[in-house]
Amino acid sequence: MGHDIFEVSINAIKLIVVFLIIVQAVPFLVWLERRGSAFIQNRLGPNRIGPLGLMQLAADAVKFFFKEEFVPASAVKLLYYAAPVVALIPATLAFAAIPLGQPVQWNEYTFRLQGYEINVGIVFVLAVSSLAPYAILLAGWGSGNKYALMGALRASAQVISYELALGLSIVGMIMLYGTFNLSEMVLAQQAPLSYSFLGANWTAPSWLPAWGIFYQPLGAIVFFAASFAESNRLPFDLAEGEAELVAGFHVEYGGFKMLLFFIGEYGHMIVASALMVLFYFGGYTIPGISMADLNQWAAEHAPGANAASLTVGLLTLLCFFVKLALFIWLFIQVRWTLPRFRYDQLMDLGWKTMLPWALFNTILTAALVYVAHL
Amino acid sequence: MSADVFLFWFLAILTLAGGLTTVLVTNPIYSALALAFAMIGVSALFVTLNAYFLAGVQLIVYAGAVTVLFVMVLMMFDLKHEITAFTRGKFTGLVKSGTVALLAGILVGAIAMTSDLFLKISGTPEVALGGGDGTKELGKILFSKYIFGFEALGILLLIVAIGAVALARSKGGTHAKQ
Amino acid sequence: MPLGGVIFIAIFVAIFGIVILYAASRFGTRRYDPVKFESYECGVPVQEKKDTKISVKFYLTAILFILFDIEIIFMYPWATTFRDFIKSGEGGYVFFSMMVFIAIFIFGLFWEVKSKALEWE
Amino acid sequence: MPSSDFLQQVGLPHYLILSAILFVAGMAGVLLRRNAMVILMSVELMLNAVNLSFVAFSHYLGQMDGQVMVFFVMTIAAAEVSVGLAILVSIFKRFKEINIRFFEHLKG
Repeated sequence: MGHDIFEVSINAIKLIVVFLIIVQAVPFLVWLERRGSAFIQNRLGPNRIGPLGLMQLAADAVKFFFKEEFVPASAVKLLYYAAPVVALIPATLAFAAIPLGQPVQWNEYTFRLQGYEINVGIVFVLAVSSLAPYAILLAGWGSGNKYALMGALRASAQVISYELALGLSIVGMIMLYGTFNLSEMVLAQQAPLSYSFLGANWTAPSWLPAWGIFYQPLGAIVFFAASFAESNRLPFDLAEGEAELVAGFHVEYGGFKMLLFFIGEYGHMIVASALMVLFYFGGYTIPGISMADLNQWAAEHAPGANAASLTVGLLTLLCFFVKLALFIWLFIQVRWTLPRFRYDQLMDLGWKTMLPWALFNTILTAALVYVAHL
Repeated sequence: MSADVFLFWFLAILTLAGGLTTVLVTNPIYSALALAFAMIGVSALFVTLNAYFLAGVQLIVYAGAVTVLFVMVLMMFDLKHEITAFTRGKFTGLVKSGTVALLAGILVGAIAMTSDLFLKISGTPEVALGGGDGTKELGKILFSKYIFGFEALGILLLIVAIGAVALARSKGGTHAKQ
Repeated sequence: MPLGGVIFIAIFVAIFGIVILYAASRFGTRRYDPVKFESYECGVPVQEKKDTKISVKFYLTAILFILFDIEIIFMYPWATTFRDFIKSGEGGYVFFSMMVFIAIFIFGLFWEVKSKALEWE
Repeated sequence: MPSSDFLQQVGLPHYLILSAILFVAGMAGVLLRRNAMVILMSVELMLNAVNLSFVAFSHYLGQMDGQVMVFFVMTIAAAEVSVGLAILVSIFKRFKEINIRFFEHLKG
C-alpha cells in the first residue's frame, strides 16, 4: 500500500474516506429520493424536521438505533446476520477502484484520488460486483421464510442475467481504449472528439471532448439499462414486488440490518453511475478544458507545486461528483416515472433484447476498428 | 517479515481454512459458502503471482457464477433429512483415508525433495512479462498459439448449453420410482 | 500491489458492519411474544416451509449464465489485444477467428430461444 | 531447509505445497463425502489447486502458457459443473435424493 508509514497511513485513511462517502451518501440519497419523488408526484415529502426536512435523516438514524432486535424463530442465525454485512462489501470494493480525480503530487509522493489503483480496473469492478448475489441468497435462505427465499432466487436470477449484457456492452469500449485501466480510459477521453474513417478525418470543434458516448452510443444505452437491473432499482425491482412477494429477500429484516442492505443497494447505484460517468462521460475530466491547460492554470495561480496539484485534484473531484449527481438523479427520476416490469418481460428484455444488441455492438465495433482503423 | 511474505501466509491460511471447511462441514450450504471463500482466497493468491486478469476471471467465473449456482441449487433442494455426511463402512473408509494419506505424503514429499531445484527457478522470477499487467501477453498467446483450443472451447460450451438445458427439462429416465 | 488495500477495506467494512449490528442490538428494547417470531406471511398462519416449490427455471437461467459468461470473458483479452494484432498485420486472422466464436455464441443463444429454455410463462 | 528461511522467503515450493494440500483436501472430499453436491464442490477445489500451481509455474518461469491453461481449465470446470448439476437436478426431481449411496439403485 505504500513505501513508508506516511504513505501507508494516508492510503488507509483514503480507503476509509471512500467507504464513508458511500455510507454518508445514503441518508442524503434517501432524503433526495423522498423529496424528489414528492416533487415528481406533486406532493411535499418529508418537510417537518429541520430545513427542507433535512434533519429527517438524523431522526431516522436515531429511530433505527432504538428498534427492537429481532430474529425470526425459523432463521439460520449465522447467515441471517452475515447477509447485511456481506451486502456492504461489493459496492465498497468496487467504488474504491474508481478514479475520482487527478492524482495529487505532494512532494515526492503521488496520491491518487481513489481507494486503490488497479491495472485491470474493469475486470476488478465486474468481478467484485459479481459477488453481489451472495448477500441476497444468504438473506433469503437465512431468514427461513419462503417469500424471502423466492425473492432471493428471483433477485439473483435477475442480477446474473443482466450481468451478461453488462459485461458484453463494455467489450466495444475496451476494444477502443485497448486497456482495462480505468485511469487510462479517463485520460483517453480528454482529447478533442475526432473520427477517422478509411483515412478521412473529421475533427469536432475543440470544446467537444472525445467522450465514450460519441463512439459507443449503443453500448452506453445497454450498459445503462443493465446497470439499473444490476442495482435492483425500478423498473427492475422485481425482487421486491410487494404484491406477490411481500418485500422480497429482506422481509424479515428491520432496523440497522435493513439499513445496511440499503447502503449496499444505494452503493450499487452509486457505482453504476460512477461507471457510466467513467466509461462514457469522460470521468473526472472537465469538458472543454484539457488537463494540460488546467495544470498550467493552477501552476500560475497557486502558491507552490503542492497547492497547484491539490487544486487541480479538488477541481476534478468536484467535476466528477457533479456528473455523478446528475446520473444519480436520473436513477431517481426513472424510478418514479416508469412502472415495474413483469418477470417474464424482464427476462425477455435481458436475454432476447439487450444481449443481442450488446453482441451487435461488439461485432460492429470490431468491424469498424478492423476496416476503418478507427 | 516483509508485507508480501505476510500477505502470502495470510492468504494461504485463509484459503486452506476455506478448502478444509468445504470438505469437513456437514451442512452442504456451509460447504458451498466455504468453497466460495476458498476461491476468493485463490484469486487473491493469483494477484500475488501477478496474474491480475486471471484473478478477476477466477472471481467472476468461480466465485460469482459456479458457486452461486451451487448455492442456488442447494436452496432449491432444501433437503428434508440429513444424509450421513461421510462415507460409512470401516473397510472402505479405511482404504479411502489411506489413499488420501498416501497421495498427500507422496505429493508433499516430492515437492520437499525437489525444492532445491524449484528454489533455483525462483531465483529468476518475472522474465518475459515486461512490466504490464500481463493481459496483453495472455491475449497474444491465446489468439495465436492456442487459437484452436479457443474455438474448440466455444463449441464445447455450445454443446454443454444445449445438453444442460435438455437434461434439466427431461422428465426423468426409465427408472421412475413408483 | 493494491491487494493489501483491497483486503484492508474488506475487513474494515466487515468489522464496521458487525460493530454497528452489535451496537444496535444493545440499544433496542426486547419483548417476547411467540407470534412475533414466526415468519412473516402477511398474518396468515405460517405454512410449512418444505412445500415450497421453486421453478427449475431459476437454475436453468443460472446454468446458461455461466456458459455465456465464460464466452464473454473470452472476448476481454481479445478486445485488449485486437488493435495490437491489427498493427502487427494479423488483424484479419484474429478478427475472423473471433467472428467464428461469436457465430457459435449466437447459434447457442438462438438455440436457447428456439427451444424455449428462456420462456417464463 | 532452516525453518526461518522457509517462513521468510516465499517462492515456488510454497505455492506448490499449498496447491498440493488443497488438492489432497479436495480428493479427500471426493472419496469420503456422500453428498453428490459436496463431491462436485470437492472436484472444483481440486481444479482450483491445479490452477494455482499452473499460475505459480507460469510466474516463476516467466511464461504465459500456464495462464492460458488456467483459462481453459476454468472453462471446462464451469462446463463440468453445469452438466453435473443438470444431472443432479433431474435425479433429485425424480427421486428426491442426492446421496451417492442411493445411486447404486441405478444399476441396471
